[in-house]
Amino acid sequence: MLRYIGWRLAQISVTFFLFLTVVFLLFQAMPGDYTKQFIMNPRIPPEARRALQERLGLTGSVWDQYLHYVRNVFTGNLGISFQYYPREVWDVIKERLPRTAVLFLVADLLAFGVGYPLGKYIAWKRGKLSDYAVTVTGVLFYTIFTPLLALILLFVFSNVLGWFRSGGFLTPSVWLRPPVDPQVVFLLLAATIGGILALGGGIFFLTKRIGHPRPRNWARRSLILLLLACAALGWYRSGIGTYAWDIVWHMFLPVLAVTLISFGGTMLLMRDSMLEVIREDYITTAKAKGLPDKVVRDKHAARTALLPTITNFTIGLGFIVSGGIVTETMFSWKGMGLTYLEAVLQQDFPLAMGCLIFTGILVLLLHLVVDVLYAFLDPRISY
Amino acid sequence: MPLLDVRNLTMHYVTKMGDVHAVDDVSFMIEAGEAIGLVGESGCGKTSIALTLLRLLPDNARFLGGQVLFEGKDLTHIPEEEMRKIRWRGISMIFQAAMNSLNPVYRVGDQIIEAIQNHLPISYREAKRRVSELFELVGLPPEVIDRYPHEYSGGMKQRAVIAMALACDPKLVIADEPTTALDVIVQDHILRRIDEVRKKLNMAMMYISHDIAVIAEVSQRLGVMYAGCLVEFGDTVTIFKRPAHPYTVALMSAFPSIKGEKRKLQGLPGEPPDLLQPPLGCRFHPRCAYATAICAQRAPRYEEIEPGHLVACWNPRSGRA
Amino acid sequence: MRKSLAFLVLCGFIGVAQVLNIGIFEDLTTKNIWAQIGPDATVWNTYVLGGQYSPLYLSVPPTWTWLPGLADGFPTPFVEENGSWVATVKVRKGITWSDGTPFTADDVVFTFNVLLTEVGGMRMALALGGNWPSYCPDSLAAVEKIDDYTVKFVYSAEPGLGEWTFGALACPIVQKAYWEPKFLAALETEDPAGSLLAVVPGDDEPIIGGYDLARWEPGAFAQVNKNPAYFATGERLVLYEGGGATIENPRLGYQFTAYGGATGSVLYDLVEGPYVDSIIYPIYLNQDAAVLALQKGEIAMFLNPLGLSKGFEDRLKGTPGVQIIANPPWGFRYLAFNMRREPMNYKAFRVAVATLIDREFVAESVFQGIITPMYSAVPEFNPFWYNPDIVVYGKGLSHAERVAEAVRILKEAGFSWDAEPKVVNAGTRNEMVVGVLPDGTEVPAPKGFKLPDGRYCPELELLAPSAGYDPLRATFAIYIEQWCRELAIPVKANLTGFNVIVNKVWAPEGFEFDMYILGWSLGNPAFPDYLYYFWHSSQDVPDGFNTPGYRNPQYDAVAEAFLKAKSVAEARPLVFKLQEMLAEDVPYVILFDTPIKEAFRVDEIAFPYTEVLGGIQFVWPLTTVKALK
Amino acid sequence: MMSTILQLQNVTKLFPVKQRTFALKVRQFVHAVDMVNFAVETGEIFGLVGESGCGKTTTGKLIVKLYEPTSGKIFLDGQDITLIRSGAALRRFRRAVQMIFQDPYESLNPRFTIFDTIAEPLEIHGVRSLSEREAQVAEILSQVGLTPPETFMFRYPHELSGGQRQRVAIARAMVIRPRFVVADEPTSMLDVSVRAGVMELLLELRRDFGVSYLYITHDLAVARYMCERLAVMYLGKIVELGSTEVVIQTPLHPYTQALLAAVPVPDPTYKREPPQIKGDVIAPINPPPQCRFLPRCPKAQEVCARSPHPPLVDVGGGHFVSCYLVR
Amino acid sequence: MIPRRNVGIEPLWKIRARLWARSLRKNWGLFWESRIGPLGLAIILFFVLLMVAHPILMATVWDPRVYDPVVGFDRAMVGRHPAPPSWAHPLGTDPIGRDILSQLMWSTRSEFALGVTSALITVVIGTFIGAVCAYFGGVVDTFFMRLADLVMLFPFIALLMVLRSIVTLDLWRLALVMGVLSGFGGITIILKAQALTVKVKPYIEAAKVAGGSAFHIIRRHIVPNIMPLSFLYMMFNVTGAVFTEAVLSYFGLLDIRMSWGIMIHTAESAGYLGAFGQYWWLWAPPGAAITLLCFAFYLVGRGLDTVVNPRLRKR
Repeated sequence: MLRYIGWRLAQISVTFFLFLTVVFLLFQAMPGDYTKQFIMNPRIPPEARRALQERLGLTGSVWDQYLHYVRNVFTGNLGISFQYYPREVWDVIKERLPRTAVLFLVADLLAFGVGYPLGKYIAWKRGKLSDYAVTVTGVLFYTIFTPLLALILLFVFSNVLGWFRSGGFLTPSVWLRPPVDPQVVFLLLAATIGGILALGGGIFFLTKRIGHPRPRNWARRSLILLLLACAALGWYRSGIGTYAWDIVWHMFLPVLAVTLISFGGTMLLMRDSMLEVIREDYITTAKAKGLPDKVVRDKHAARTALLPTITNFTIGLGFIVSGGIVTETMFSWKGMGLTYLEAVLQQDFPLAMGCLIFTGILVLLLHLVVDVLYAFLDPRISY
Repeated sequence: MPLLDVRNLTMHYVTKMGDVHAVDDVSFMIEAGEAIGLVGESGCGKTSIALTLLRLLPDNARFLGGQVLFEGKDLTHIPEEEMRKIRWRGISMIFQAAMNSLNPVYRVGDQIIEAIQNHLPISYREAKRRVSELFELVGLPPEVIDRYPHEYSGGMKQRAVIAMALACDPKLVIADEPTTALDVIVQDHILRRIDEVRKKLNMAMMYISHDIAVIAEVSQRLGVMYAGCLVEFGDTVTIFKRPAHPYTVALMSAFPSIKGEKRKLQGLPGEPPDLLQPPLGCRFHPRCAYATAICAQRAPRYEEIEPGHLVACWNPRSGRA
Repeated sequence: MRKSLAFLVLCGFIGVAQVLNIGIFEDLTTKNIWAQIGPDATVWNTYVLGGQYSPLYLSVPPTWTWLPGLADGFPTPFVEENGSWVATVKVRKGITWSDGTPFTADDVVFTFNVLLTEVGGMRMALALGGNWPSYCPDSLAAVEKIDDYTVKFVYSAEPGLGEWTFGALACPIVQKAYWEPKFLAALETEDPAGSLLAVVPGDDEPIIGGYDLARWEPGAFAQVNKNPAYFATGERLVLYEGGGATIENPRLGYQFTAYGGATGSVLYDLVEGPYVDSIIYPIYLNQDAAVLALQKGEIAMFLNPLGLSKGFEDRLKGTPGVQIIANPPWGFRYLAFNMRREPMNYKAFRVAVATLIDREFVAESVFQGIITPMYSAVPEFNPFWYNPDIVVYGKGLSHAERVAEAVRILKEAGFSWDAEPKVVNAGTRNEMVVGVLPDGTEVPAPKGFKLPDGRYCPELELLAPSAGYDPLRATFAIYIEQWCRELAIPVKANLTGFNVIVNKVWAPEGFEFDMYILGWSLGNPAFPDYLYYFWHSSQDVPDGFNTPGYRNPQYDAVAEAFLKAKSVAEARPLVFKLQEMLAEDVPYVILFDTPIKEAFRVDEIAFPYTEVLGGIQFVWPLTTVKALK
Repeated sequence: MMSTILQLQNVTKLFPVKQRTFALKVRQFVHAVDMVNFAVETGEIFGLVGESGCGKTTTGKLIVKLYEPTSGKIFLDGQDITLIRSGAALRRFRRAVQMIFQDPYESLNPRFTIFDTIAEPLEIHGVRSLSEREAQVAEILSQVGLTPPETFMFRYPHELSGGQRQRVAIARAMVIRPRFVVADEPTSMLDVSVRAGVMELLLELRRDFGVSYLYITHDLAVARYMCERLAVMYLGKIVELGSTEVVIQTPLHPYTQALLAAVPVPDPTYKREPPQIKGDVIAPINPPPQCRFLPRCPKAQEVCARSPHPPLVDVGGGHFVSCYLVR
Repeated sequence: MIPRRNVGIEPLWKIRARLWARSLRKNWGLFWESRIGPLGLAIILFFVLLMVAHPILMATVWDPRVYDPVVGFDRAMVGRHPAPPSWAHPLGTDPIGRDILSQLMWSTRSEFALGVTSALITVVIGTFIGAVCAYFGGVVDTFFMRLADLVMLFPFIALLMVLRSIVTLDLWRLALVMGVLSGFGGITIILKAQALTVKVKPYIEAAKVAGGSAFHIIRRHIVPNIMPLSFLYMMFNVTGAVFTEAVLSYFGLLDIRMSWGIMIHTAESAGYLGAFGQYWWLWAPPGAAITLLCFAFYLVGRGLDTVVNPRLRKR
């Protein structure tokens, strides 16, 4: 296993290196550079622009710039943002990433939580009216024009009902004198979600040893409720609960939008995967064993059909940059997607490259995660 | 009272092109502890009968008549919940493709334990002990209980599937082509093992196979199916010695053997009928060398030509007293 | 942190703090004054941070009158001293930084010394980039302290308005005590300018302006609190119709009168605040969200340099409590010809195209008044500089007349056609270039437009922003394409990305275009020095601003004289002359601009005046606005 | 007079075992076919018998050049076919040697009509005229018993039964009149009642076209029926070779004996003894040098463990056995 | 020997046409049974109708000066744009007085052109590379698979945002870029997997034994067998292309004169988008059109899926 991970990491480095090169060349091919924007101000003399170019590392041969860049990236230095000069790119990403990560993590988990059981259900009920209705609804949300959905949600929930603010990730009046940075709150939220997932998994595995299904399920449910209660209590007592709640409250609409858009993908994949599995002989065997329908569906069919869905889900997590552009713009959620969009529009190469490279690394690592996850979930696979 | 009494069972599959006459007016009986064989070519309805007995037919199957009396209870009419209890506890099955009848993501032992716990109120530990007994019975080392199916060889999987079928002490085990995909030496091992277990546990056994040589070796009584119909049923030795239906005769003469004289094989002319539009009268008549005018008009009655030897043919070859 | 605490204590004494919420669309990018004026010179930084520092002199909106800021009275006139030119400026006494230390000539001298320092073969001002070089022109040789409140500026040559009045004197002044150690540390590094820009000032950074940045929550909002030590608090500025102005600062005991003082009626009577304890600038990433927030009262207004689009205006019109103000723009969108290429090098061709362009039609019919047609290189809304008596080709003509006129001009210059355009049904609804004359003769579609030397005209590319970037310019480009094609002038509009246009127009090898449409916003309305940069022949070099390649020695001479002018009165006739020449020679066809429309909640915010060139965002830095809640 | 049409000399085929970790050299090989020697006479049906995974199909594919041997020579009419690479020689070879595959459901392209399938070799071998192709396809269809040809020519494989499909596959192999055919379990997937017909057809075609077969099967009964001579393979090695009746009546190798003992007999009165054999087949990955059958051999002696894999030795009358215990 | 005879009762092409028609009928039956497929097809047909009707209307009823989707405007209504639906303008006018219905219908053509072109390019590239990789394996395979990995690392929209500042992205170039990019991406992997399942079929070996060259086998056996799947992915690709175009246009990043995305962008940049009920005709028709067309192609794709993948069929 470790050997395999090592080998995969080596592969990943090669792919990443190629990716890096392509990204670099791509941005090199973009005409002009950041300093072109000063051409709009005639009182800035050309020498000043050249000085800036020099400072930003835009002079010198392409090859030198490339070597410099590669060396920097491999030493963990993504360079200095032009727009936020002289902030480091990594610093900007560090500031924006937790927002995006928490938003999309929650939304993707929710989408998975909705799509997985629905897919399971409609595959089992295939050909019935509910199958068609849910499928068509799922496809509709899946293909809906994202800005449109965002605007509808904003209009309904923010404008008509007035339940939520029309954008942003926090209420300035709440955050005038906060004891913590919002980044910290985002990180803590992410940690909470991660912790709940990890402990939930732990509970699942620990209770596996409980012999009979009924007490096992009871134990699982109550322990998970306890866990959630503890998490809620922890936040309540932490003293920064109001701040966290403000963020969560702002998250509602974007999370809803992303969930609606992406649950269909999981659902349809799950449905197809289920349909494939329920043709397998072991499903007939399970039925022949006299197992109740629900057990056959959940334990035998859905568990095996889960595997491709997991892959899709995990890899999908990597594309928060491109997926986030529309959502983040619509809901004024200044995260990675918007950062990238702005960076590209303003020709802030280091920042745009940083975002892309970050996505690249994330996707590559998630590929690895999927492989490792598979080794856990699918006993047929061992490395 | 026989353990299982199938009376005039008729079952069709509904498709867009029309009804597939998969099982047509089939009747036979199985006594407790007895091994019977069901032989026939692919698509003749053998497996459909097995699935009908367990009520595991796909959605488009239509049960059109007849009774399946298991210990006097008509399985075609009891509620699903009751049927669920009969599955595996009353009738269990060894599926055709053992490779695929184990769920790849669960340990083999757990899949058997699941079946046991589903029917018997015993603890996990006890159930596991039972599994190791079963493994010993079918000739599997106990250390493979906690392995996954993909770690088993083909023969081991087949044995595990057999162990699973025996897990709840069923009264009847249906073995659907239990050894088809296996090499002869493994096949020989497994058939011998099943037979031993059957005798030891006094279970009834229904073998389904296309290979009459295998059926000849393991079953006491034997039914021959052709195109959804049971054309001949009787004691194995009797049928081999005095086959009455022309199809049975043809089947036997089409089969090469390594024993005895090398003789010329007699292939059957033509192809098995399309069950969407089975021929009128006797379904075998288009390929039958002995067909007469009546064969094309009316289906022959299924009747006893000597004690315990039933045939559905207007012109049986032998045996009619 | 300390500052916010102080602010808190203050609020405790005077009761509930007055807070204004003003939306912005982009985040701050820095807190550092050097970066803010330098490479990070975004309008958003200026909105939020611009109130922290003050210059010696400034052009005060709404009249853009040039008046002292930190300075005491006007500077002395230049005198020649040993080959250099010297003037002195007095700074006001009694001004303190927010940390309580007095503001003196040392701070001024320090600020300029930083900019004058040679680093890596160039002046720090150039190395810092952005707007710094214009505050520290090449001719500025030295800045010296005479006494604590007097500064001497030494120039190598007698400076014009651009180098002096609107150059060095407009430079914001930083505090020596705070910045000197940081500056010296930066000098020790390999890249002193980079290091200086990289300094992240802490909360203890002393400021001198009205509002001090208290919190910056990246991506969410910024908050500025009022500076209790602001030197101009309570300062009364009266502007008179005759151009006169008086300043009276009771706190500093300072009085000043300029331009004839109190003559004529009072135009504006402004008393400096700040009246608001703090302003919160929430960041909205799209205008829709900001409009909704304004409608709901979440914010009192939002700042947007481009103003409201028509749709937002339409939507906000009916909202109770919201008032919409329209102000004339200070900029223009234009069509430029590449006069280095054929046939744009023919004046007749440019004039013909200009004649064909019916700005009024597009403005009034297509855009229904959301754009204002423009004709001169100086927008008419700046009456001081605008010359109303210039040639406007084709003005007031109907479409058919324009066609006829253009054909006439072209033919006169030797252009010809295979099939010449003729107008049929002129004056009726059905006037067109192709069709049947009343006498029954058929007029063929015009074709085969030829240059005076008889060659066919090559296809001409008209670069314009795509509808995605600016639907107005895109539409204009399509109309221009249509009008030209109607006369068989082979113009093809290429609607493309802004960057693509910029990179073709300012290609490294030179100017790689036929025609293009872009826009300029024009800087300080008090001093239109762009007239020099955009059309002076010295700028006709790669990376220069004279994109059309306009080379007119007469124009050059007048433009140079304009830059060297010592006063605006001296400069005015020169600017008039420049406009005339431009209108005559049409290197650019000035097309239009949009009025700046802004909305604010009348129940939350009160402005001392709302008529200001470029929009009420120039009621900056909001030290005169009041909060009503 | 009999002449040798095909001869295999020390033919070996190794397949590298897929390794996940990166290694510059592949170290593990499956010895699918290991130093195999046999010859097929003209007009003969030569059987190759063994359990799944013994290398019999690989041998067949080596003969038709679907695989290239790792070492050894294969002679067709005295010409070493392993040296043929391309061009006219390959074309000639392809015409001369054909193969019939096991699975009639998979060996026909589902998108091809019967005509397309059978005409494909004709097309490849340069029968350009459409009517000529039609005529030849019709002819071969009637020869394989699919009459009248018109009713079959434009059907798709899924519209035919298994037996008919296998006849089509045979027709495809035969339409270019090969001289040697490798038949890889052509009847194992067929129903009993049609199996005999297909076997008869193969025999008939041999008569009509004078073609020779290598008949690969796992079913000894079928081999007995079809072949004049047969070879028994175990884990890539031929362990016994001889005329069919001799091998079946008097098997000498312990593996052949076990194999024969395990074959069920269609006679309920006949009681077989259980075959004498231990354990399961293991894949021949880098096998030890001793006799391949050693781990399972009921009669193994000390000599077997000491010596390399025994050579294939003629024990008289063209009956070859590879066992130290049979001398 | 049976005497040779010509069995040509009918010319071959006729028989083939009949067979083709028959398989089409059968597949249509399966497609129809999926129920969602025909729904999608109906929507697509509706759009085709819109597309076809536009030039006819322009030539007959609609005055080009008023109804031109790009430069038309209605002089009779100056000052009232954007005007709500009326008899003259059934879907109203946009902020600069152009007819929405005309824009909608005119853009349909570009959406189809874009979607279908890009999908075709994708599928042709994907099919060819997939087949070649599967057949030859080895270096060729490794090269293209690594390339696919690399392409898939790029977030698609993000990549196009960069590309549009390198080249002018008009409709055809966008189609080309999208087609090529997705052609070298995931679809290659899917089609290669499918081609691999074909490659191991005995009929490929039979063709090899019969002497078929690599080219022959790829062309006659592998490509036809992966074509249905290619066709299926083409549908999904159309959805992707239309959606991507809409998003980029919405952000104002494309150099197209008119499209559904541009229509919404026009409403947005003019500031009408957020006022929902008030100016619905500006955003609802193009928004619904984008959604519906994407939805329709996706449904057709899923309907085809049940035809191509027997596993998804109803038993």
